[in-house]
Amino acid sequence: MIASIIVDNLLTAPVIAFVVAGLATLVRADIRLPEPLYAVLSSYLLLAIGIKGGRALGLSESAELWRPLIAALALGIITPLLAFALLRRVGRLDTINAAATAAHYGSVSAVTFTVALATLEASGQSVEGFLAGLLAVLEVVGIVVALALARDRGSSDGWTEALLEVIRGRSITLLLGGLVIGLAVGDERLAPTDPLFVSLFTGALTLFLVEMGVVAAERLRDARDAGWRIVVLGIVIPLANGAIGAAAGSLAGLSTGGTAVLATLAASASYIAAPAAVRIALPSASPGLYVTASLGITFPFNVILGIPIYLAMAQVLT
Amino acid sequence: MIASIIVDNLLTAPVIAFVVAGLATLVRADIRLPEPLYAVLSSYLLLAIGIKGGRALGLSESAELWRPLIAALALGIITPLLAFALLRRVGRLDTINAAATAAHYGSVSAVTFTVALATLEASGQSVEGFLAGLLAVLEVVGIVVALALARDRGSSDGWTEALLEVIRGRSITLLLGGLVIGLAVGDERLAPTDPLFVSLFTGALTLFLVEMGVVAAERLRDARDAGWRIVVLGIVIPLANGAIGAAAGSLAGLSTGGTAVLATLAASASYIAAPAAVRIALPSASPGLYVTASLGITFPFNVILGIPIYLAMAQVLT
Amino acid sequence: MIASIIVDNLLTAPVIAFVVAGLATLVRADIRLPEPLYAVLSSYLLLAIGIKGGRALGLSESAELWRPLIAALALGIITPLLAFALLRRVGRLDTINAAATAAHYGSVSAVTFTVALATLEASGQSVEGFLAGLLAVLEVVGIVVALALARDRGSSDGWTEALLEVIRGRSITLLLGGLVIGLAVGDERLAPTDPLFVSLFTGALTLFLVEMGVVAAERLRDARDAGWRIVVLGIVIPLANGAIGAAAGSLAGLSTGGTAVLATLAASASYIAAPAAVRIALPSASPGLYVTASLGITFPFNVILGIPIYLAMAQVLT
Amino acid sequence: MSSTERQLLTIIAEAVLEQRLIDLVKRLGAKGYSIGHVRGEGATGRAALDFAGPSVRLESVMTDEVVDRVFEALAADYFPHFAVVAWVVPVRVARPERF
Amino acid sequence: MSSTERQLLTIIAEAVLEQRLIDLVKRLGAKGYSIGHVRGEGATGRAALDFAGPSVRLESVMTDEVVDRVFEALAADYFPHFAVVAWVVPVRVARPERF
Amino acid sequence: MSSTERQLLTIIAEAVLEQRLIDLVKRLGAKGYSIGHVRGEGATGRAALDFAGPSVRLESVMTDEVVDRVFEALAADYFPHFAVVAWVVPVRVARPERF
Ligand SMILES: Nc1ncnc2c1ncn2[C@@H]1O[C@H](COP(=O)(O)O)[C@@H](O)[C@H]1O
Ligand SMILES: Nc1ncnc2c1ncn2[C@@H]1O[C@H](COP(=O)(O)O)[C@@H](O)[C@H]1O
Ligand SMILES: Nc1ncnc2c1ncn2[C@@H]1O[C@H](COP(=O)(O)O)[C@@H](O)[C@H]1O
Ligand code: NA
Ligand code: NA
Ligand code: NA
Repeated sequence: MIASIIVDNLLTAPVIAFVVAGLATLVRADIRLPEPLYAVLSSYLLLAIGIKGGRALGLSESAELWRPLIAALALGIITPLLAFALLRRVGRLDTINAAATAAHYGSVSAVTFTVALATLEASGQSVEGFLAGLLAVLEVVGIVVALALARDRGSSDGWTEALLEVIRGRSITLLLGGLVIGLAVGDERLAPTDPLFVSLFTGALTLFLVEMGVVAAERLRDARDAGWRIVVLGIVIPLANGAIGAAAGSLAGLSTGGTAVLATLAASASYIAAPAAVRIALPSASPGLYVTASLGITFPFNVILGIPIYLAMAQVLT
Repeated sequence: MIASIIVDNLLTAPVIAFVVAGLATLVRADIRLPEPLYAVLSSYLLLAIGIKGGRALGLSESAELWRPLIAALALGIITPLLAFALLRRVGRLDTINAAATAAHYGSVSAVTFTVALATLEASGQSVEGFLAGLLAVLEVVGIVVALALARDRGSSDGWTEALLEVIRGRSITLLLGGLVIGLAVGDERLAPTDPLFVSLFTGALTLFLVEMGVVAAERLRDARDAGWRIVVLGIVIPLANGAIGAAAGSLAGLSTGGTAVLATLAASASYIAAPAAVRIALPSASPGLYVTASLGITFPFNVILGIPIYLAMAQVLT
Repeated sequence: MIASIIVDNLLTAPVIAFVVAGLATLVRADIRLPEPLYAVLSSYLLLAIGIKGGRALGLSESAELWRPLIAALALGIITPLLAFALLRRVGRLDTINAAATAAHYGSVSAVTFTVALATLEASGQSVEGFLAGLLAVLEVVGIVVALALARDRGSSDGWTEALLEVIRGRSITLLLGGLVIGLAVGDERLAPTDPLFVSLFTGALTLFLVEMGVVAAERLRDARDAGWRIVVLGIVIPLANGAIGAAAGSLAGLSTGGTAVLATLAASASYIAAPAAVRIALPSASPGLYVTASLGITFPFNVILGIPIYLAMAQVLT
Repeated sequence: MSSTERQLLTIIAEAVLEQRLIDLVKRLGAKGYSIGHVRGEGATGRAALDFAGPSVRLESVMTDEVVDRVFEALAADYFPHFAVVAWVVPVRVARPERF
Repeated sequence: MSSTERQLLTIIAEAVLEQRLIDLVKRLGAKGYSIGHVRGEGATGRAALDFAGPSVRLESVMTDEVVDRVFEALAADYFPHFAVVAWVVPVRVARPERF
Repeated sequence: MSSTERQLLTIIAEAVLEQRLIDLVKRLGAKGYSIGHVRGEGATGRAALDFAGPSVRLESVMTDEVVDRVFEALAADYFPHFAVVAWVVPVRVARPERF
């Protein structure tokens, strides 16, 4: 069963685009898209996810929202702690580097989330709309918890600064801005914007994953310097966090699709918000470590193999 | 009645996007879109408006065009003069600054025009296609008239230079280029480009207004330095010019929608072409004054409240 | 008959956009699109052509492919040699400059190819999907052959470097990347990306040709310095190569549409890959000569008049 | 390398002046220039100026006479009303005839 | 032109420091600055840093005292952990009171 | 700050040379470099060059020996056929071992 889900996921346009661009980069061919496109597409994706979420939120009963919200908060606490423990014990990292890397696994990757949505859509699974809201919650909480670990151990200065950076940063703001727009305008009046925010979504994601393939492949090259322990943890941590996320999703009463997406969120590692916050709060931690782990190992693992695995977990648990 | 029109206007995606982005900026959250998008979207909007206008022009009788054209020319003369008088008397500005600011109110804002089109479309009102052509006329005439005021009083050097800058500048050229393309290609053969220039239009406008919300909110912060007289005039001038525009539209025999759009054009203030021209022609005038007035006060006023008011005026007068 | 094909081609949105933007530039109006759009649109077009080609390839029998492939290879050898001979004899260029310019005529212009596809589509002609693959082959072979000419005569150093530059460069990589994506994902699963890669295609091409109109017009101004012989050859070479291409297409058993496109490819001159390769391999050759010829003369000629002529040739020969 | 000296003039100015400054340095004798874009703050205040896009950063290597002429022109026509700053550094160049 | 001397400080630093460096030079007395963007390599290695976008290139013309203060602050707070390089050149300016 | 001197080399060149110039300065001993982009005019004429995009502006702080080697290489391989200009300024740096 998993094999067929994996193939179904693999053969979607975004995932193939990612793989092709990654392979091209590994053989030193230049398939990079023009620089401005990266920033433009990532803003577009965040805003579109937000609008979609806000629109769905407007159609949901608020009573449905409590349990998933609590599940998300719990995941925001548990997943960075688990990652921290694994990085300390198995990864043999010092406190600072372990906390820095754990912040990435506690936080989330909006693009991984989006690929999961596209995969589920392609396989006809429906997903609770409010999950985009949980994405915003999880993005922040996991970073806060992990930085608190380092702070407890007395080594973070830029702490509040770093936090403000995340909360007021573009990725949260665009997502929440989109949520509010979607909620305020409402399903019906949003229709004239559908050609941009709905129809083009999968195509834009495909284009974005071309760029991500290049970036991830460049990071993968650095994996050797990071050591094999990091490579292994870059796969084990998402699997562990994904399983916890799937359990949390089914406990919170989410649908199979929703559970798979929550698992994916828990499993995913941030590579935008977390690095920026960590660079400020823990400047002595090594970016070569945490960016390589989240972007070079975990991101490709999740996009290619992880998502179908989390879907299989969700199918077992719901 | 106006209340319901205001709500109808407010709840469209572009206007809500503007409000949300503006509020986010006022609380110092960073919802700015990547820099290149601003220029790209504004070029797209101008070209798309032009093509739409040229296409409609191709389906119109040229006999219909004379009276609206004369109305536009009259507005291009009256509105900057009225603005100048108000800015001198009520605003207590010196000649140079009054003329500089009047140039902005004599000229037009293509984005405000576009929001009006989107609002009218959402409420099912049809609008004469050739209005995009009048936009081009009004953009230039109002600036010329206002600069002539300052020149008469002996204080403009870069006069011809400034004029050429407007006429050969991108905003006019893209608009006119679009008009010619629309006219030459014709309705039927344009169909393959509709997914870009028609379907995506409202979505692109929504995205653009996110950026405009940020920019306008930043300007609004400067309003304190500009003084309360400017703030008041930033609302009074568009209302006065809008009323004159509505009258001119109905005299010219435009439909209710067309009259509302002409009123919006008259009421709108330029914040791209006029500042550039004025900076050259009247370098001693203060940009802090005229950009704040047109972008920080009048633009948000028109987008949020003005357009529904001009529509109500048009409904009364036609 | 040709007259009516010319009018049909001329009145498509992309061609009119090209003409309007070119004329605007010649009268010194600034209709240039924002800089980032140029790179973004050209990447998009290459990827979209590739995906379209790969998708079609997935539906073709591989047996159909051999003869067209051989035809393309033959064209990649014959067309630069013919161009070289004409540039030496008629153009009176020295070996280096003749070889440098011949590399451009041996290679191809993806945009000219794309305009041909759009024109044929508008006139209801179908075209073999695998032609995008031949585009990639022709892009490289023609450059190699022409550089070999100069090398034989002992004056190219950066030869391998230049070649790697072409093969690993973005234009080839995006095209081939798209082909692989299209082939791997397959027709059905590509459907969710159609709003981006299919529906928007003609609109994006129109926008791109606005920019090309500006660039080509700027080059056309330099034509005086290049001399009348180059201007004449900028029209004669594509006509000759186009005729050979049409013959090759009909011999290879292509449809009328496919033959017209192969003729267009043979006739088209590279203005991205070839100049970059030639600048490295033959630094003493004059860019003022080869870029003017390919971009200032041949590109506009092909887009406005050439394509309908090659279509007429194809109709005669198939 | 030969150690011929020339002057490197750097001008930072609001966006609307781009073409005007290019024309100025060329007219007064500069044989070349390069233009980049920056954002910044100075006496004028940021907000009032960046509506027209990022500021221009023009640099041009020139002879002493040309640099003096350009500075005079800046002081006469641009310093009073526009947001412009400029500075000069002596640089060593090869091929001095090119500057 | 008058030949008053000032110091031109150029700082190149990883992207996350942009706002912090602006605040730093303003706080320590610079009356203006300009910011552009570059990509590069140095001791830190390229890959580990450019996730946050291109590096910042800040330049600011300032007095000798200000340049010394900024350098001290850089050495204390930024050189140890961040990818930052900086250099100083004396420049001639007009309107020295503006720097 | 310590007042150690190094040389700041600035090279402006047509776009196709970007990777080649990076390789050159690294090979000849520069420990770092930064790259930005500019548009300009010089002896070559603008139109013939900008098909490949904006020009490269490379700056690198290096020792006297390295700067001499780079200049020699430029003069031998690039000045004759390519659109390249370069200039050198002495700068003060902290942490001189980094340059
Ligand atoms: N001291 C300075 N150092 C570097 N750049 C400056 C300085 N002062 C001003 N600038 C730049 O010049 C522009 C105009 O300066 P101003 O006329 O002082 O507002 C600013 O926006 C900055 O980009
Ligand atoms: N010698 C140098 N010359 C010019 N720029 C440099 C030099 N060394 C480093 N840089 C720039 O400063 C950034 C950070 O340098 P580093 O801290 O040495 O990694 C690099 O990415 C380069 O952009
Ligand atoms: N005197 C100069 N000052 C500053 N930049 C220059 C100068 N001369 C040339 N350049 C730059 O170097 C590039 C190539 O110069 P050239 O080889 O003279 O055409 C030009 O496009 C300019 O960007
Ligand atoms: Na996570
Ligand atoms: Na107006
Ligand atoms: Na060809």
